[in-house]
Order: sequence, then structure tokens, then C-alpha cells
Amino acid sequence: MAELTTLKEAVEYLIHDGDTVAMEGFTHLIPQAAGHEVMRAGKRDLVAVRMTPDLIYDQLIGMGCVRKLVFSWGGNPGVGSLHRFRDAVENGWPSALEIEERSHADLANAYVAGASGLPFAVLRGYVGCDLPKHGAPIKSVTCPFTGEALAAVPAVRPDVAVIHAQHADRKGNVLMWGIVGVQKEAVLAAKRAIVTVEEIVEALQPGANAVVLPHWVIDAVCLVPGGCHPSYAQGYSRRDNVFYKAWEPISRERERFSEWMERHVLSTENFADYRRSVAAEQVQEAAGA
Amino acid sequence: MAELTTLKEAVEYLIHDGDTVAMEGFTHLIPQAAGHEVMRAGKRDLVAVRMTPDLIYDQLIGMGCVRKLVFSWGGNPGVGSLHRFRDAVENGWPSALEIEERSHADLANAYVAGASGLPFAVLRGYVGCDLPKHGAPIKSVTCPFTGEALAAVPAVRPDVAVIHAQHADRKGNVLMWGIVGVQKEAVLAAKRAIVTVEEIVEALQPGANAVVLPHWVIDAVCLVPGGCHPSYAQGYSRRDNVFYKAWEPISRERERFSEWMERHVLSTENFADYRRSVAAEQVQEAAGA
Amino acid sequence: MMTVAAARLLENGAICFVGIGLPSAAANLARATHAPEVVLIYESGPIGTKPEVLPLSIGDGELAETADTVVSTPEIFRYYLQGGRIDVGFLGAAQLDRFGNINTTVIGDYAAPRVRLPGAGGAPEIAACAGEVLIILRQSPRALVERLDFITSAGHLEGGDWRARAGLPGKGPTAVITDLGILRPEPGTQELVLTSVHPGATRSEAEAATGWPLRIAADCGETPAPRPHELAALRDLHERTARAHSAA
Amino acid sequence: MMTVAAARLLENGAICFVGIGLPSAAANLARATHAPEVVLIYESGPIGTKPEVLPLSIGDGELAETADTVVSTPEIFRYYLQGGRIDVGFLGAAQLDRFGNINTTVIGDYAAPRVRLPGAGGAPEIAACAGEVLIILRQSPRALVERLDFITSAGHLEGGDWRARAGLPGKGPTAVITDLGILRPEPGTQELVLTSVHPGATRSEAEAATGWPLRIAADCGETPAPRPHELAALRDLHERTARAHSAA
Repeated sequence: MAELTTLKEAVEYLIHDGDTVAMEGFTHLIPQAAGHEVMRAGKRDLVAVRMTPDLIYDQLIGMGCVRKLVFSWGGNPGVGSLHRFRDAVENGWPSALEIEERSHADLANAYVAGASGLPFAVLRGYVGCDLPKHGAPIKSVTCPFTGEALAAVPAVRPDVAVIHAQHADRKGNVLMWGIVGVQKEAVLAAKRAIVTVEEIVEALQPGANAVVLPHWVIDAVCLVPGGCHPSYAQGYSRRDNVFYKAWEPISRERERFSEWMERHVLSTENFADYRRSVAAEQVQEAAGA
Repeated sequence: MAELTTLKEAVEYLIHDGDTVAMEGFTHLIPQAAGHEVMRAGKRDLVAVRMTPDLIYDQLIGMGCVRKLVFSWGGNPGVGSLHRFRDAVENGWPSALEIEERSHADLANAYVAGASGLPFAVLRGYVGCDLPKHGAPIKSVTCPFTGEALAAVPAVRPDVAVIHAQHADRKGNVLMWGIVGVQKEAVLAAKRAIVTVEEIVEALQPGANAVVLPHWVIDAVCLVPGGCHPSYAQGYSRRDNVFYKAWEPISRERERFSEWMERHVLSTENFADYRRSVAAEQVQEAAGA
Repeated sequence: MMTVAAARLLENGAICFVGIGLPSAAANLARATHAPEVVLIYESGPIGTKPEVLPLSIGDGELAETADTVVSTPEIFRYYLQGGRIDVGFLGAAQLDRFGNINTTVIGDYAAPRVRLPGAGGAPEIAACAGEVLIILRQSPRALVERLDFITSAGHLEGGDWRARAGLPGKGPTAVITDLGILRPEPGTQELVLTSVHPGATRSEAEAATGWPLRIAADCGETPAPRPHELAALRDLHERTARAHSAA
Repeated sequence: MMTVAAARLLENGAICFVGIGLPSAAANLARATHAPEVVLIYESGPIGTKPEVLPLSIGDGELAETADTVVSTPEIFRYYLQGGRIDVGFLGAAQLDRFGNINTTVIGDYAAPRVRLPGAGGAPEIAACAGEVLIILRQSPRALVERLDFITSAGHLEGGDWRARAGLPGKGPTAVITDLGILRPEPGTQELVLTSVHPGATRSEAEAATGWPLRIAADCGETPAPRPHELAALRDLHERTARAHSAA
């Protein structure tokens, strides 16, 4: 049953060290503020599931919060590599990172299976692909009617799902629209759910391709306007492509990354504070340039 | 690729004797006009799939169009029995009717599997239930990860899906809202699709819980206002509960049923004509009473 | 009384998967009285629906118009029911046996039935997956039978720990509400025993209206009489419903 | 030339599942020129999207705002891709072998990679299920290799009738468009051979830029030069894109 609360409280009470956490959002509505709050709270040993790790998991990994990553596409979209992810995989910095690498179709189906209370999903996938040879937990199942062999993949059932949405009402019913990715499935597959939102509204007014999550499948709703930056919220903001590009040099070297995270994330109180901190630095740099 | 056409042409060219046909609509948006057109065209030996056969299949069965019925709940909702269905099952009139009886959860999953290009679906179902002993094609599958035994059911992959929706645009993109049932899955599971609509609009404007089916998954779009009567179209009409109750005495006896169908369905040109015919009789009866 | 007694068993805030007919009446009465926060879900897709009048069918427009959201039928069965999100499944039955197993398929032989009933619908999986199951039906020796002609939806099947051994997620039937009283599974055996008699009915009436030798629980009492506000709410609901459906 | 040549291979009206980057540029160029009715689908969920500018990410807002509809990611992969509704899958690649198999996972050893690439994304199942697959990449001996370090997405795997034997629904790669020319699988062996050389490039350049002994098709010709309207459309697209993304 959803409670309206601060993000700090939600993270403190609902995410525990060692939890399997799915922070979803397919390019759109990525719950970056919640990611920061996990770093501030110093959560450790997380099994982090996400189709596209993106900057949010690059940071979590670089800050040493993650023991194992389950993912299907690990890049900085339109820019290049996720350097903190690569440094962890290639050099074990800041700590060893176990990876379980799957495909988009697999993880999408695995969330569906999780939401459906099934232990596994069946798909036409992985034929000829090397991933099953390298730790992807893919098995085979035979259709009892046709004899066809199909891929079987384990369901994803996170302890906690974390998403960002446009609206919630005061009861905690949540509304999102635009590219909705696997967020509905992630929430319904999870034991607990945290949703940050752009706005609390009196009544939800679902429009085109809207997804409504009833308040009783959600544990915490937290008002965090712009909480998905540098990703975007349709109707509220645009994707900050400049920040995605800026992340490349910030994340490339360990020292600069750590300094940046320390200054802007760990030393700030919340996401609004963080964004002021980053903006102030940009002004400073512009003045210095 | 959707063509705007008459319902008569659509049925003639897209439904063939012996086809597996799924006419879906869960209480709402039942494609009754299309059902009548199939009877007028004298289609035979159909394998008719529908979760809730309702009046539409009671009529198709009574008119001898159906060889086999696949279903999960066969009643006149809120009223009682489907007499033509029962007469066919119990007495083989007007011809023997093979039945394949499943559960709602099964058929819903079976359509999902069909739409997903899978030969079967997995569900937690049928434990302790006698249906598998009586022709329901239920098998078991073991989760390769947990060892759990789950029910496996064959996908539904109709030759033709037939649905009714509120709107289409001129390209044949289709929009429906309200209770949307399994119609999306039925269309995407089928090789061909016919959609009757309340209205052709310039541009679709999807609202709450709208489903949009792109024009290229549909073969024929036919303008048939009120084509789901006695079911209803949210935003256009209300469920005609009086007609559902009136169906009870009409359908109870073979002779009265056959006369009624002959007079109102077979002797009329199209659905508008049919509705005028039924309305005229009601006026007559009211005058006589 | 049956509807009132059934309504009372639904807790405020419970997530309830509602069958059409008697269960729907009881669930909506609960919502109109002590359980305004109950979340009603119908298999046609409406979630958190708040109908002013009782629906005649499982997919009346009223259900969609007053819902928090409407999802597809597959989603209701997959994500909500099978996903373990339902606290209470509220079912009717044509026939019931002493272990709460339900028949809604056929009376007589399946291939040559004496009476062909509508069939399974959503019931087998509601009975399997809901956290617990409430069953509401009128009592008669033809309804509460020694042996079902057909098991559509499993209750406690053979009794005892059968459900746990079969790996079913939900607890199964926890109460059967009839026009004469309330039956509950006896801990251990899971056999339905009479635990409460409605005012005006007697234990022997209940026994006579049961097709198996009905046992009476040691602590069997009388169901508290309907209170004025319950009766008023039920009357209002039925009046609104009658008006709406005759106007259609 | 690479983008123009790739765009030309997309038929008007085709249902195309588009990868980000070069495939997206080519598909949108096709839409701006000879194929206004092409239906573009991105794995993030937009169907029939008509972006004015090229998206930087697979889920830019522009894609949702200009789409006929947006569905969930599971629905895209389950109902549309796996459901057999896609005519053409349009993919990029980091490494490619002679049978059109793709590596987008690692260069070097998986456990201790020399270069860690982003990984599979949607490609393995697009390569498996799309009616046919077009691949676009820049040619070099490090990109077109004798042996992949990792097979992410199967083309014709070991060649010959491997796909049919493996039961894959789609035809697999039918063309590889590079900056130097077009390679197509030779009927029978399914080995990629050079079937067209772009104006300004030569056969020997193409051979030198290929890590296996590239064979030249008997009927290998020259790719028709880009026409003015193609170049204009491509320039417009890139200009609009640059303006939009720098303004962000």
C-alpha cells in the first residue's frame, strides 16, 4: 500500500544491503535520483538488474554498491562505453563485479514471468548465440505439443523495483506515459516498489498509451521533480544529451569520477541540491573558460 | 495491410469453410454483425474459439456453422443457459458439436502465446480440476530451474480473428477502449483479422487504457455502427440487457429460434437492416399486446 | 442475510477478485458499508472498480467507467491473479462438496450431461491462486453434495494438507456463506463444518440442506442479525440496480 | 554512400525493426525518400514512428511523440518480433564474419576482454525472428574478421542450411552494406560475397578491408551513385539532427 514519503526514507526502509534491485526505465524515466540516494545511503552488495545499465548503474558500480549486475546492453547510449562498468569488469575496481549477461528479449520475458508468478519464461532466443556459454542462465524446454525446443530463462523477481513516473495521486496510484519500457512488469515482479514522480496530482488523467499502477502494488511514492535527469520525462523535460556526452570524460578516470561523485552526490542532501551543485560548477567552468 | 471494405466482402474473402475463427470481445464490443454475416454467407465447419461464447456463438452453433467450439464459459451472462449451445452438446442439433473446454486463464494465456509466436503457454492452472480428463488439451511442463511442474496449454492461432472497435482511421489503424479483453492478442495471434468499427475518424485520439492496433496487422476494416449489439461499445451504446433476457425464450425452442433467425438475419441484407427488422417486430408486438 | 454475512467477511482494504452474481452483490455491499477501501477486480479487466449499481454481466460499462484502471484480460489473469496480488477470491458455485471443491461445469456425465452448466470461466485459477477463497451459494442437498459430478475448481480436494502438497499458492476456501449459515474448514481435516447459523435458521435445517452428514463446530454460534445500516445499504444497491437495468 | 545504399534496400511499406545509429539513419533516409510508408519500430516501444530528427538514444522522446502507438518493451519483443510481424531487422555490428554472424559483446576473451562492447541488446532475437536482416557497418579487417571472438547474434552461423536446420523463423542476413560496397550471402553456401562496389571504391580495397579472403560475385557491379534528392534528404536529416541535439 503506497505511502507518500521522502526518497531518503523510502530508500532507507525499503532497500537493504544484498537486495536484488531493479531500477528500470528504457532511456525514458530513468530513476536517477533514487540511484543517488542509494549511494548516499551507502547500500552494499546489491544485485542490480537493468536491461540498459546506463549512467545510473555506471555510478552505482563505480561507487561500490553493486556485487552483481544482470543486464542486456551496457553502453552510454549514443556516446560510447560505460567506463565504471568496464573498469569493474576488466579490473575489478572498486570491487569485483559478477555479471550475468542476457538479451533484451530474454530480460523482457523474464520480467513478464516474474510479474506473472512463474519461475521461468519461454522464448525463441539465443539460437547460435554464445551468451549461454558464458554464465547466462539459459536452459531449454521442449514444447509438449509440437516437440519444438525453445529457450527457457529464469524469471526476474527483484526484492525492490524502483521507477520514475510522471504522476501520482494522493492515494499513490501512479501514472506514466510515453516510452513505458518494462516498468510495469518490474514493479509487478518485485516484492517492494519505490516510485519517484514529477508531480502529485488530484486525479490521474490517463492519455495515450498510459500505464496505471494501482497504489496497492507500490510501497513508497516520492515527489522528486526532474528525478530522472539526465534521462527525461515526457511532458516535463527533454533528454539531456549534453550531460550524456559530458559523462564520458567525468567517468573515464577513477579519480575524477570519485571526486565528482563525492562533490555532487555524496556531499549533497538530495537531488535538487545535487542539481544545483552541478549547475554551479558549470557556471564556474563557463566563467573560467 | 488494412482495406476499408464492406463486412459482406470481408467475410466472403477472409473467412473460409473449415477455418479456425476467433470472434472476441469480453461482454463489451462483441462483433455480432460479423457473426450474422458469417451465417448469411453460410460458412460451414468452423472451429470457433471464444472465451465466452455468448449469444453470438449460440446463434452460429444453432445455424449449423460450427464444427468445434473452443471456450471457457458458456452462458448467457446474467440470464442463464445458451440453449442452442446446450442443444448441440446434449442432442447434436442441428449437427454434432465437438467441444474443447478450457479455463479463462488458460485461453487468455493461449492467445498470448499465439500472439507471441510460441507453440504453448505455461500457467499455474488446472490443479485438481477435471477438465484435463475430458478433452482439454492440457499437459505438464517442468521448470528447468526450480523443478516445479506447471500446466502447459497449446497456443491459440486462429486463421481469422474478428473484433469490433470504436474507431479506425482511413489507413485502418484501429482504436478501442473500455474493457478490451483479449482482442489485441486475438488479432495478433491470427493470420487474418477483420475489424468492424463504430466510426471512421480522421485521426485516432487514444485516451485511457486505449489499445491501438496498427493498420498493417489488420486485413479488413468495416464500418458497422452498433455492430456489437446487444453487447455495447463504450462511448456509443449501453449493453442491451433487455435483449439478453429476450434471447432466452427466442432460443429455447428449435423452431422459434430458426424462424427468428430466418426472418431477422438470413432475410436481411446487413446489420442495419437486421436491426430495423427486429425493431419493427417489437413495435408490432407492443401494439398487439 | 446471506449477502450481508458474506459482505462482512471481506476486510476493508482487501484486494478482491469478484465473480459475477452473488459474490458481486456481497463485495459491493461490503464496499458500501464497512469496507470502503476494498479493491474490487473483475476478470474482464477493471481494477479498483466502484460501480453504483450491480453489473448484470462481468463486463458492464459501469465497471470500466468507475475503475482506477482497466487492463486486458490476460493481464488480469497473469500479472494480478497468478502474480499473487489477490487477497480474496469471491466465488459462486452450482455444486460444492465437503472439502470446498466446486462444480460449475456439468450435472451428470460430462459426455452426456443431465444439466450443462456454463463451465470454468476464471474459477479454477482464482481458487488456486487467490490468497483465500470465499464461496457463496444457496444451501440444498443438490447443491452441497456428497460427491461432485465434476470438479471444476479445487478447494481442499481430498482434505488435509492436499493444497500444500499440490503446491497451490493460496490457502483455498476459508468460508462458505449460505442462506442458512456459514461453513468453515475444520483445521486439520479441512472438512467444512457449520460454524454459524443465521438468525431464523436452525442447525437441523442446515443439516437437512446438506448432502453429506454435516458436522457442527463445537463453537458454532448464531450469525449476528443484519444491522439497519446493512439492510439499508443492500436495499439501496438493489433498488439502484433494478432501476438501471430496466431502464436499459 | 553507405547510408544511401542501405536506405535503398528498404522497401516501401516494409515493417522494419530498427537498431540505433547507422541503421536508424538509413531507415529514416528511406522514409524521407522512396519509402514514405515504411513502418519503423524501435525496441523501446514506438511503432510507426516518424522522427523529424535522428534519435541519439533508442528511446528519445521524438520517437514516442511521432509514433502511431507506443507499446511496452515486452510487447515489442513478444507480440511484434517473436510473433513474426517484422519484415526487416536492421542491425549494426562491431564485428562480422563471412556467414553474417555478429559480435557486439567483447573483443578478446569474454572473461578478460580486450574491449568490452555494450552487449546483445535486442540483436540476437532480431537476427533470429525478423523476416530478413540487413546489416550496416564500416569495413575494415578488424570489423570483417575470419573468426569472431564472440557470436552475439547468429547470421547463417556455419553457412549452408544451418538456419533452416536450427528452426529459425527468419531468413537471416540478406545484405551487408558497408562504406565500400554491398555483400550478400551466396546462394547455397550463404558465404558473404561482394555483389556491388560503391562509386569511388574498388574491389581490391574491399578485399583488403576484409579479414577473410573475400570472394567477388560473378555479377558484381557498381552501386548506382547517390542521386541529388537522396543526398539532399540525407543532408537535411543530419542538419536537423545536429541542430536539435546541440540545442538540448
